Amino acid sequence: MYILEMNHVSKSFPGVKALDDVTLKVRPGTVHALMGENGAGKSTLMKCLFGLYSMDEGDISFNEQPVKIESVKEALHLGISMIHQELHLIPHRSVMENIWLGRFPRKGGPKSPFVDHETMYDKTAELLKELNLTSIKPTDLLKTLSVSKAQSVEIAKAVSYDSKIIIMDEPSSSLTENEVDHLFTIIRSLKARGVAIIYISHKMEEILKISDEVTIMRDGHYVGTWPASELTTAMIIKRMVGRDLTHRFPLRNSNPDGELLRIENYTSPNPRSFKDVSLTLHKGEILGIGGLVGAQRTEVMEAVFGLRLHSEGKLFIKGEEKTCNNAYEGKRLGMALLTEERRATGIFPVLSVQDNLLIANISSYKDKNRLLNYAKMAADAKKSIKDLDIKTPSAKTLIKSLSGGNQQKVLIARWLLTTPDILILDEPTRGIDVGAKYEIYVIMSELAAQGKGVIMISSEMPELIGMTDRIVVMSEGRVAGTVDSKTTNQEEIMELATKYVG
Amino acid sequence: QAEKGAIEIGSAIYKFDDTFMTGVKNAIVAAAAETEAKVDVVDSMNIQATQNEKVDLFITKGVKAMQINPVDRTAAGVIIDKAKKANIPVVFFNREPLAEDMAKWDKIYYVGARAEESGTMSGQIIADYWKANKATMDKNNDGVLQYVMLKGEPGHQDAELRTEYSIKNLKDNGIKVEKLAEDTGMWDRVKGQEKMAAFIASQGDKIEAVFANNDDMALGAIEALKAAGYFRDGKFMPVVGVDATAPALQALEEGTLLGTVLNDAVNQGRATFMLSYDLARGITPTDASIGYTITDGKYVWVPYQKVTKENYKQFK
Amino acid sequence: MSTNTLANMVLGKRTVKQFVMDKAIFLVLLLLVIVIAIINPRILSIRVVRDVLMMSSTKIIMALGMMFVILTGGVDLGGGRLVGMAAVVSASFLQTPDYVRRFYPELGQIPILIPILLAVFVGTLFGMINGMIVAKFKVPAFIATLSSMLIIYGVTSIYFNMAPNNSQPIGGLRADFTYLGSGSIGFMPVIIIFAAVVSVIVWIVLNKTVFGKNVYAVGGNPEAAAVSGINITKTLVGLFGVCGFLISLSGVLEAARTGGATNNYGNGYELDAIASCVVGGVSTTGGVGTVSGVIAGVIIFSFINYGLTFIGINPYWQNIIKGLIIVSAVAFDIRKYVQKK
Amino acid sequence: MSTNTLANMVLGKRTVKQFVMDKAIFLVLLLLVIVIAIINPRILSIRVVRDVLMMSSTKIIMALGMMFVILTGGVDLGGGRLVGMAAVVSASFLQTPDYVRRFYPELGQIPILIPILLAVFVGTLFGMINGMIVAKFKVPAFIATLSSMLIIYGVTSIYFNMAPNNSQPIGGLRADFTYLGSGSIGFMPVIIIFAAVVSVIVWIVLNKTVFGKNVYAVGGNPEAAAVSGINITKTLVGLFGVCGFLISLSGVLEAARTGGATNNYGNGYELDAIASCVVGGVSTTGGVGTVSGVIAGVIIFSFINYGLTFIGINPYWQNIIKGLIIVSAVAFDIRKYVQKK
Ligand SMILES: Nc1ncnc2c1ncn2[C@@H]1O[C@H](COP(=O)(O)OP(=O)(O)OP(=O)(O)O)[C@@H](O)[C@H]1O
Ligand SMILES: Nc1ncnc2c1ncn2[C@@H]1O[C@H](COP(=O)(O)OP(=O)(O)OP(=O)(O)O)[C@@H](O)[C@H]1O
Ligand SMILES: [Mg+2]
Ligand SMILES: [Mg+2]
Repeated sequence: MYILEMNHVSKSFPGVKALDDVTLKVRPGTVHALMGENGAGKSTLMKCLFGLYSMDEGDISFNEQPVKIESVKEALHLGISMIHQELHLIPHRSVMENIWLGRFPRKGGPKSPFVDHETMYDKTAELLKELNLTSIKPTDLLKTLSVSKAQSVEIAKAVSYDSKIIIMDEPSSSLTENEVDHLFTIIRSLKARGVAIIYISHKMEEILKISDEVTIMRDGHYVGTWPASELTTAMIIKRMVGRDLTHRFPLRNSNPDGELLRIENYTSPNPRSFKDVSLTLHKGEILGIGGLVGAQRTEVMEAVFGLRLHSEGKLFIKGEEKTCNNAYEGKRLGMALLTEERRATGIFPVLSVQDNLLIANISSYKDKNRLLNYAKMAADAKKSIKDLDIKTPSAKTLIKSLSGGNQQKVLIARWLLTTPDILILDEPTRGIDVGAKYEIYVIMSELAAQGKGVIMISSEMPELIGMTDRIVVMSEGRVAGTVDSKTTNQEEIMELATKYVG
Repeated sequence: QAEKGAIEIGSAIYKFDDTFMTGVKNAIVAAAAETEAKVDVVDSMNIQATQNEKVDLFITKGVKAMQINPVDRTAAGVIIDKAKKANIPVVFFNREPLAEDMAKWDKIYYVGARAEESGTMSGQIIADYWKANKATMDKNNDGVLQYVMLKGEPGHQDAELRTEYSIKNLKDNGIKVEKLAEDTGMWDRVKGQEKMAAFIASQGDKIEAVFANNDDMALGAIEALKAAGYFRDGKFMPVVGVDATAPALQALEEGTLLGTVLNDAVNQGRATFMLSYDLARGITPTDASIGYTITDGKYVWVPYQKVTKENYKQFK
Repeated sequence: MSTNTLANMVLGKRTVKQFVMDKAIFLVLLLLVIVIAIINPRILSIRVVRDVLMMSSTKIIMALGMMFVILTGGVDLGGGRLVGMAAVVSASFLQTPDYVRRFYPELGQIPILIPILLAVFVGTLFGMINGMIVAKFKVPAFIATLSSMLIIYGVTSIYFNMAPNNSQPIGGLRADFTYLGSGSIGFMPVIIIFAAVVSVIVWIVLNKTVFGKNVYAVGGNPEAAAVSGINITKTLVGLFGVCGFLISLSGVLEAARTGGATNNYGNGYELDAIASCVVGGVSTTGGVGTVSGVIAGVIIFSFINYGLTFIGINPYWQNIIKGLIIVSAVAFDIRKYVQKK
Repeated sequence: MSTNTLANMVLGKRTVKQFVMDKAIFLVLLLLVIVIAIINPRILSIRVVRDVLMMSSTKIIMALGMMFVILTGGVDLGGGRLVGMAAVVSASFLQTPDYVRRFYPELGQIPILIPILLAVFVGTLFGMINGMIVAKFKVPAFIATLSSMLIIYGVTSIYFNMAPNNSQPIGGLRADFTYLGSGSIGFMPVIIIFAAVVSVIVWIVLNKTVFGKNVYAVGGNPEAAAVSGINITKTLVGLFGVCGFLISLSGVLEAARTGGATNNYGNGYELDAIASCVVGGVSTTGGVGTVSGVIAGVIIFSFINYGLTFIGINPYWQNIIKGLIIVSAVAFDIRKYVQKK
């Protein structure tokens, strides 16, 4: 008995066959994980189900009835809702308006043109309370929320539809472990109500923890479906990637030595933000920054790179005091920063993959005659695409048509091309598949081995502990402590992270 | 009579948005309808470059004569050069090219009115009224005529000349004048109304006469004056315009507009057509062949006419 | 202060402090009044307030219409020409029977509402067609409305040039019609009442109805609106229709106010309307804008025009000063959006 | 990788359909030519080609300037007035010594390059100031350039109204100057050569220089550009400067071409330039646009204007037909950008 069956689904985009004869069968009241590398076609399959894309071939049956889903409205009407991989919210409107968009409660009957604000407020407050998201107020404007809170709003919205199937396309990528746990509580209660969840994630631990069945896809093809209980991480990876991945983290023997970057007493002019932050990065070191969401890790690093103001504090590069007021100066000082929000501050959607790759480094392609050397540019782009295994029809393809994870790879490659001494990565593996994650880890270790320094902000504890030499743990905008990665454990980090909370 | 369209004449109006020029255009088309000539009327959209392009097109198309209403009168020289090279005669109308350009070739004619004259006449209407009603019109009894001026588009030839010559005429009549305010209404009724409202608010009862470079602005000013209580209970303000449009004649009848000046669209259009029709057929125009007097071998002057309460009925 | 009363009318029971913080644009207006009053104190009269409000009234109606389109990140370039069309259409049916050059010489005395509804209906229709083209064919609003600008002007001109009118300005409008534009109820001009009523209705539509919220959603993030099951086509057709409705209504009132109409009426108004919206804080990237802001924007423009003429500045200098005021007003106002990180 | 091979298979041989999709705008042009040629075959002459190219040439230069600003999601409303300023400034210094009403009666024969450089320098400066205001004060380009439109017009008018000129049209331009606008080298008009050279240079700047790449980046996502270490202020000032440069160059050529200048030159050109860009596929949301598209856009506009007059369509109807052609051309062309569902 399946609530949903998708059979023989195929879908092409210009230059790509995104789905080729894919099958997905989901039982009610279960969590069905959908797995695959970046660009395997997971999001595309879900968009076909949600009425955003029309399938070239294939059929869908819902509740054992064949259905045609041609628009979002039809999908929602059938009882399918979706949390999208990228945030789809309206920045200048309130939380409640965002949640009830398209189905506002109305004053005096469903045909009335007037919105019932009181009911909407009450229903939102109730919903947020039920989901334990009380730090979000129904009247907050979306643009004032942090990414993780916005993600929570998306989750609340999807849940509020009372659907029979909820598609969750990487819902946890911008959540911290606490929030992920909280999400799982929500999922379990939904399951208990008979709701089916299609869950997409690149985090193996999550998959094995939450899912009942797993469907694996590779390069647009269907690989198979298995009960989660019969799978191990290694098996999933093998079926996803098509080869074994023996280590999660590359082996590295690090011997940090010599100071590369030091900040002293960085304090934000905004009183709610970071205070009195000092830290040091050494040559050949990978430094982790840990903490809960809202710990202002992002803010501190953006301030270091010159994207944000700091009212106090000193910056030293290789022992010399410097100032850095914008990204251009940051780049000149040998720094690079991969930002946390891929869509807002990362990609240039309407430009090609090549332009996206080379933009931060564009000045270095100047010839003697000051014109750009296209051959060199094309060669570098090609090399980056190959090195990071970016799935794209060509270097000329617009980046907006790449899958989310592949966009992220382009951004990482962009900063690598600037050959920085100090590479700051803010959630670098967000939305990236296991194989590619390993590649990124390898790159980080290689950079460290060359005597460069890497700072990594991550909400994934294992990666933080596994990849770094030391971890600076932040709590409520302050440094709570620094731990040695070889000797620390998750409990110690959590304790520090909550040091100033409350 | 030959087949319709056998003789093609190109006609470029400076812009279609202009009420008066539309009248001229209609007169040209009406005159052409009686002959076998076909007139291609085009809109230069108040852009000299566009007009030049239309001229290139006419030449490429091989028209037999052109009627050009220049956007910018100094640019006629370039058009004459083009026409001469292609040996296509040109009748300019309504805006007079410079004399030295007119002298460049013998197949160049001009039909128009002297813009100065319209200024002089509107000045004269006010001067006459002042002389007859000085006691009531000179509200502050200082013997000086305080006036406000609503100009057309700044830099526009008609706007500059009408403004200059209307006041000059008052002075020539020995009347002392004082300008209280001057602003541009851009030929536009709405703007005329808004500017006049501001004048009334800032000058109050000091204003003794209103000059407008055209009727649309004059009528706008009258609306503003009405809103301020004029034209009721014996409160009057002399307002003059130019063009003698239908609504202006109506205002004359109602007694709100003191006078206007007729710019004779019908005769300008007819004379323009008759000249170009002869030229297109290779005939050298004469007074007899076109029915208008040709001065200095290339000018046809169509006079303006003063229109006031006394004579407006004949223009309806 | 009259500006404050107006602001309070629009803003409801907000405190003065919040008002000062949020609405820098009103401060700019106040500053302007003060500067001009120093030069000529007679500007501080109730009559000037009435004049400025009167000249703002049709523009407010038009700018509010324009706002709907700008909220979706587009502009309506055809707006100005639509004003002309509505003015000509309504005026052509509403001339006094004894006027000599009537557009329809044989036409009897028809109820005033019929031509007005006709004009407004045609305007709404043109708006909806624009919305359709934008929604269905994905043509940018800029191009769709540029095309309708040309088409509307062409159609109006052909109509205006019909015999026996032959492109003569339409005059001799009926008194019951011009009353809408220049009559008063007591000291209060009818046209200001019109503008106020329209503003209140637009405020309600934008803030209290599903349609209004959908407009903000489609403007703020069309993708988000689409994945929430909002009917984008319906919303776009609707909002362009509202835009056409309001703009043609302002055209009808423009004819009533000036007592005449030509095919050239409204030429260039769209630019003023867009500029007023932007000065009033409507973002050209969509999704942001308020009724009170738009009203403030329009009044600022009207007041600049009025005030500079009032103190007798040479028209050339007026342009320069106007340019400087606009850019500094917006630079000053925009600071609230440009939050320092 | 199998996706890559797949991709290659599909992309290797471009189908006719794809070609039609990509080059839709050129097809529209072709279709237009065919339709008009059926009505009047004489349009198929080399002379017509030359006429259309000549009338396109200054417009291409201007539209290419405008393109830089549109690439960042803005518009330059002051463009038209800048044409007027450049025309007046250059013409005022380049009159023949024996002309009766000279702007500078005492002025000797100065080298032709000096006034041209002066005009273009002033234009570039105005552009850079716009860029500065947009970058530093975050004023939307729409408002910054609306202000400069007013200011430039005011300044030009004051200059134009100086004694002894007193707002008289400037005429009697020197032959070496008008040669730039109406001379030919053999059969090839000088001004077409100008436009071609400028197009090639702009193409190089946009595609082969760091500056050009930065323009696209700032237009494509300003925040991402800032994070990537692009100097946004420098880029904006630069690109607005280029825009001012090209637009004022087109103004100089406009004076040379018509043999005269008034303060009213160029009025409304900005709209045509923007429209040509958009018809040529430059996206008003920024980041997308090519030189060849803009050229095609301008030529389409010129050809519509030329062709409709050529076959003798009544100007009112021309507006309507023009509107219909533009909207359908864009609707047809846009399909390639509309993402497959
Ligand atoms: N709108 C589109 N236009 C063109 N190609 C597309 C489009 N959407 C997706 N693709 C292509 O389809 C393929 C599958 O993409 P999809 O987004 O479904 O991958 P995914 O499995 O969700 O990957 P990720 O884990 O990175 O999110 C990719 O090669 C992508 O480039
Ligand atoms: N523009 C803003 N306006 C108001 N509050 C904001 C704004 N941006 C961030 N905040 C608040 O600042 C806090 C810090 O959020 P942020 O996500 O940057 O923390 P972080 O620890 O750096 O997160 P992450 O681990 O995801 O990088 C959040 O609680 C958020 O609500
Ligand atoms: Mg995906
Ligand atoms: Mg007196």
